[in-house]
Amino acid sequence: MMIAAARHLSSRDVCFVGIGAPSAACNLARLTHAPEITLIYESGTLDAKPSVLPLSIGDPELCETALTTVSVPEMFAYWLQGGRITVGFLAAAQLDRYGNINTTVIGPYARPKVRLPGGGGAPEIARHCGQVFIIAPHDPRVFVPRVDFITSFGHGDGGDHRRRLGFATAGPTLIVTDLCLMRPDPQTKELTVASIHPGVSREEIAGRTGWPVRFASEVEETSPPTAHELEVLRDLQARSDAGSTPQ
Amino acid sequence: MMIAAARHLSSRDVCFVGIGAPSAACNLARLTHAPEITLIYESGTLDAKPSVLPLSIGDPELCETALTTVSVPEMFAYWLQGGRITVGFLAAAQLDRYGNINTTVIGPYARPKVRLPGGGGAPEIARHCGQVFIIAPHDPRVFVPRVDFITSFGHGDGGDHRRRLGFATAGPTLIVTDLCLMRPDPQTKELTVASIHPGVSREEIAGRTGWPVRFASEVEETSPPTAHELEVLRDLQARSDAGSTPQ
Amino acid sequence: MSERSAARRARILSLTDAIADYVHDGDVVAMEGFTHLIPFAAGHEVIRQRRRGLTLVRMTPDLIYDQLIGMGCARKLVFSWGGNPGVGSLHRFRDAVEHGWPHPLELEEHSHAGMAAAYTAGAAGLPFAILRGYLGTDLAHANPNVRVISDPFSGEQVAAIRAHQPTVTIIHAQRADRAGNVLIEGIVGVQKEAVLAAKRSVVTVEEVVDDLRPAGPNSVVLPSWTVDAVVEAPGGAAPSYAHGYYRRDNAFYTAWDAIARDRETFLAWMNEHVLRQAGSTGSSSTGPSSTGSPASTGSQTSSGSSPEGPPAPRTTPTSGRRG
Amino acid sequence: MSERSAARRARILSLTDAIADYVHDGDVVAMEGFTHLIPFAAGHEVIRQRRRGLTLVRMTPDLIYDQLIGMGCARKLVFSWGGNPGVGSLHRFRDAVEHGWPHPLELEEHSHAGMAAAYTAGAAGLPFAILRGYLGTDLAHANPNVRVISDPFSGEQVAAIRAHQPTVTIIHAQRADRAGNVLIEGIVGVQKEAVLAAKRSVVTVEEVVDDLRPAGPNSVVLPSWTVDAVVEAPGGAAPSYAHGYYRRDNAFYTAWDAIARDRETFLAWMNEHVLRQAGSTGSSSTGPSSTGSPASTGSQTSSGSSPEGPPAPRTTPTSGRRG
Repeated sequence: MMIAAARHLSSRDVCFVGIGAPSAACNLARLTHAPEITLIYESGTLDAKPSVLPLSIGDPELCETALTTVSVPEMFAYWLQGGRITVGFLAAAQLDRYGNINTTVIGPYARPKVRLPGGGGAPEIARHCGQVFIIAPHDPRVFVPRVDFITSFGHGDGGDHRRRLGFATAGPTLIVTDLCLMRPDPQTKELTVASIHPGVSREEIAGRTGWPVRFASEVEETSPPTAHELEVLRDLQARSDAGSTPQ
Repeated sequence: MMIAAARHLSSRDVCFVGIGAPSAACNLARLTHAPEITLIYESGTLDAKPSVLPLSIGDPELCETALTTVSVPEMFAYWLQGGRITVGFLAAAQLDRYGNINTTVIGPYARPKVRLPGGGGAPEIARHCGQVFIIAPHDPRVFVPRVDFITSFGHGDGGDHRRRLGFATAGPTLIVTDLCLMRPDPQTKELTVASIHPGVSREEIAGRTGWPVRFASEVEETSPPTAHELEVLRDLQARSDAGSTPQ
Repeated sequence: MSERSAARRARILSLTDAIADYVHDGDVVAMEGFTHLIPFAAGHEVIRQRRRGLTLVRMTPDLIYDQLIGMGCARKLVFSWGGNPGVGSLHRFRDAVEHGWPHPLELEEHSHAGMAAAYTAGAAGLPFAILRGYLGTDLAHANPNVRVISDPFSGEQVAAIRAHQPTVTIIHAQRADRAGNVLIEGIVGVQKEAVLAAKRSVVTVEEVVDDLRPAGPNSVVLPSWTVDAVVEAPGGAAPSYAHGYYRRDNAFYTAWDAIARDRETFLAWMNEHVLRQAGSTGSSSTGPSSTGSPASTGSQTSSGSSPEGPPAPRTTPTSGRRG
Repeated sequence: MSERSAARRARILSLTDAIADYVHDGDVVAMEGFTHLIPFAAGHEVIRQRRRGLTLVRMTPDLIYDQLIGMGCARKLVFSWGGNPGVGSLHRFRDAVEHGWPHPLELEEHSHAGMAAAYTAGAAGLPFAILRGYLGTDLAHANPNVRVISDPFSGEQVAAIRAHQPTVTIIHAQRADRAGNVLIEGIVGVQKEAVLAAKRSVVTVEEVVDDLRPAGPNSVVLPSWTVDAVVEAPGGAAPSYAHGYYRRDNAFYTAWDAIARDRETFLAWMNEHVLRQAGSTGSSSTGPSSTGSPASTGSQTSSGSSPEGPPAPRTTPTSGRRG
């Protein structure tokens, strides 16, 4: 998933990076085909160049390798809301067919079955980044027809819903799962399978998606990871595991 | 005027300082009876301790001797509007009987006879500082019945006008002129002579005030400058004149 | 903010005295530090002094609020992301929300941008903040302190958020000087705004020094007259980190998942590692304090009895974290 | 702010090319620097390139806008304090407002707090800013970009100010690195906000270096991808000052009073010290440039003809300065 996401980044991107898969994908891109990519972590570090993958968004590695560090209010006001970020990454506990994300509750808000962590930076990442990449496991509990709570607005009810709310940004443009890549249909904005990973069947994808999933008219096969991509990713993860040992 | 103003400051004050007489008064207080006084210049310097009097509010002397320097938006938002300043100083091109200040225009705004510099920090100093000291030459062109333009709100139409607008601060509490000290009447808020400088007559004050000026029931005589006050002030000004020579 | 209209100077106090003097039952308490400089030592002292009915405010509740909630100090939580960063759930937070243990927990939920804006408004003496956010999300409906207003020039709709004005803000910083001026370096987070928005503030520091300088390029200085109490509490941010002093104890964050998952395990751990520790240092997160002064414990901390609550099933793990 | 949705990198250009490429007739131009780092060299190049119809935005117009106004570049001024700091009036500004010479000058007048808030809103992508201000003053009536709105929670009235969104912001900074990242140290003013609020930006610097670090504790870094052009212009803030490089030329500020008081004296001075100077350096305020490249002058600066205007009486001095 990280490698597939990394391939969609370029040196011209300014990425708002979360911890975990997004951080791995962005740093993989930086260490392979996008050396000039700009990474921003919501803790306030601009142009961070970590050599190990941070466990939290506020790890000292980020601040020490950054061009500069700004306060959290400034990060959200001047940098994110200011419209300076080209790509934001989000995870999802639930994701619906129009790319709306729930990370707040499973069940009703007042009496939740499962209380999830909540929105954090996600609601405004979803609104203000030029486009949003979503990384999620392809599981029917995640890919649901309708989310229990809209934490982060994707394409709403589909179509031109974002435009009608006055949002100038594209919203979710790429969903990376362990089975495939999905993209919103240009008209309806329904998430549609665009590329299938090697060895995965259409039936498997359909079976693990909570709505009758559609496939693009021309579906590609995702190219397998190259030896170089795998090597860089393994190196990065090895350094990170070493670095996160208690000291 | 500077010495009289300095005497009304204490070590517990946090002063928002302008250049000229206010800066001299505050630093005189700091170097005599109020060593712990906190001086803030609107260019962003907190706890500045200049050894020479700056010619402009942004002189490097201020930044170099300050505890820290903040941005101009932060200064006006967190520090002034945040209600952290106990005393602000203002000058006036026109000052009316209720302490309203004009530094914008003489004549009508659209076709001014004299275009003055404008408000700068003054409108919010007048609103947000715990109290305001005004330093002005006692001249009938300055002490006018009604200002041509309210740049900075003093006591408005008098009485409880500030309260009615929701202002929690005291507004102008002391006016220092070359002839006397004035204070607002506790009820009407009309500026009233509270202390007369040595050798000055009531007639002279009345003749140089543009409205029928009132005297407090008990008018004091301002104590003359002490030798120590004069010496400190002369030292400060001598160092400043030397420092402002082109280099 | 008339309480601030005369200059004050920070007092340098013991942790026990600072919490006793400035944190009271029912207060709105903000403890900030965005992954960095989280004021664990002070939070532990609040637990030891058995404060109750607190409204806890914090962008990322993290382990410290998990502990305060689990120990029954909180009535309400104002927050934007309640997970264990990089690990998963905060089980005590979940147990309080899902099962009301040890008390029901009222929630006021924001996004990070909304929390940051609310602190900024509080610091700036404004009654509310505006931001382009919340529109289209269910957060706007779940939080009565979020409204929609119109730009008077264009008519565009923007969100208005009521300002945060905590009764007391508690933060941890690297250093203070003897006059009580405070220095924060590294990732500076929202601490300046949280302190300036509050009526009172307590700052624990790694060390009290003669001279704050030289400060690095990313630094924040809080003048003494914006702070009520400064407490020397070396290690007071552990298991989070203090830039220039010690690193984040990632292993402890991972271990917390198992400790906090079960009520009894949690209570036993808190009893051993927090309640029995002295109040004058902060290095109590992973073992007995080596520098604490046992003598300072007695007056404020009646030892032992754990918060009561109904038995409940173990909560289930969740995939709902975001990076 | 969709123009910023793809990353750009600053280009390192000559002053002549930077102004030619990024400042056009009719633009809304902000030149910031609060008493410190005032971009005189760039302002002089705008004068040499004879831009017309500009809306000039700046908290404290200072001598640089006195010069631009007197040379006929401005249609409108957006400002909060138009004096010569510590000296008195800006005579060219007054002559334009009082007598329409060389052109009538439309005014949009704020307080400092209002200007700072309007830049902040622009930088934050908000359509307007709110502040507790203007209430009770005549400024609120004189400026259509100030409105009163109500706090949706308490009903309290606050001022709303339309955001500043300059077409181009020009600032001077101490250093840039070769990638175009910019460093400002000392009194940092409102430059970060002014750059981030603008569609385009030009930064002149004392020097272009290999490595920006180490920066002092009061520093602002603007990443290369927030800036369009970086220009090496040593001395480019004179006669204001550049912290760490040179001091303020207080004598020149005092001397300007006599130079600017009379139209002919002013025009003669500008002709000698600005129009005839090269565009590639900034050290032209008090005498001929010693480092300029005459070869770079020709294409953009047709020499000589001074702005025309009706004769008018000498303006009178005023006591209306505030400290």
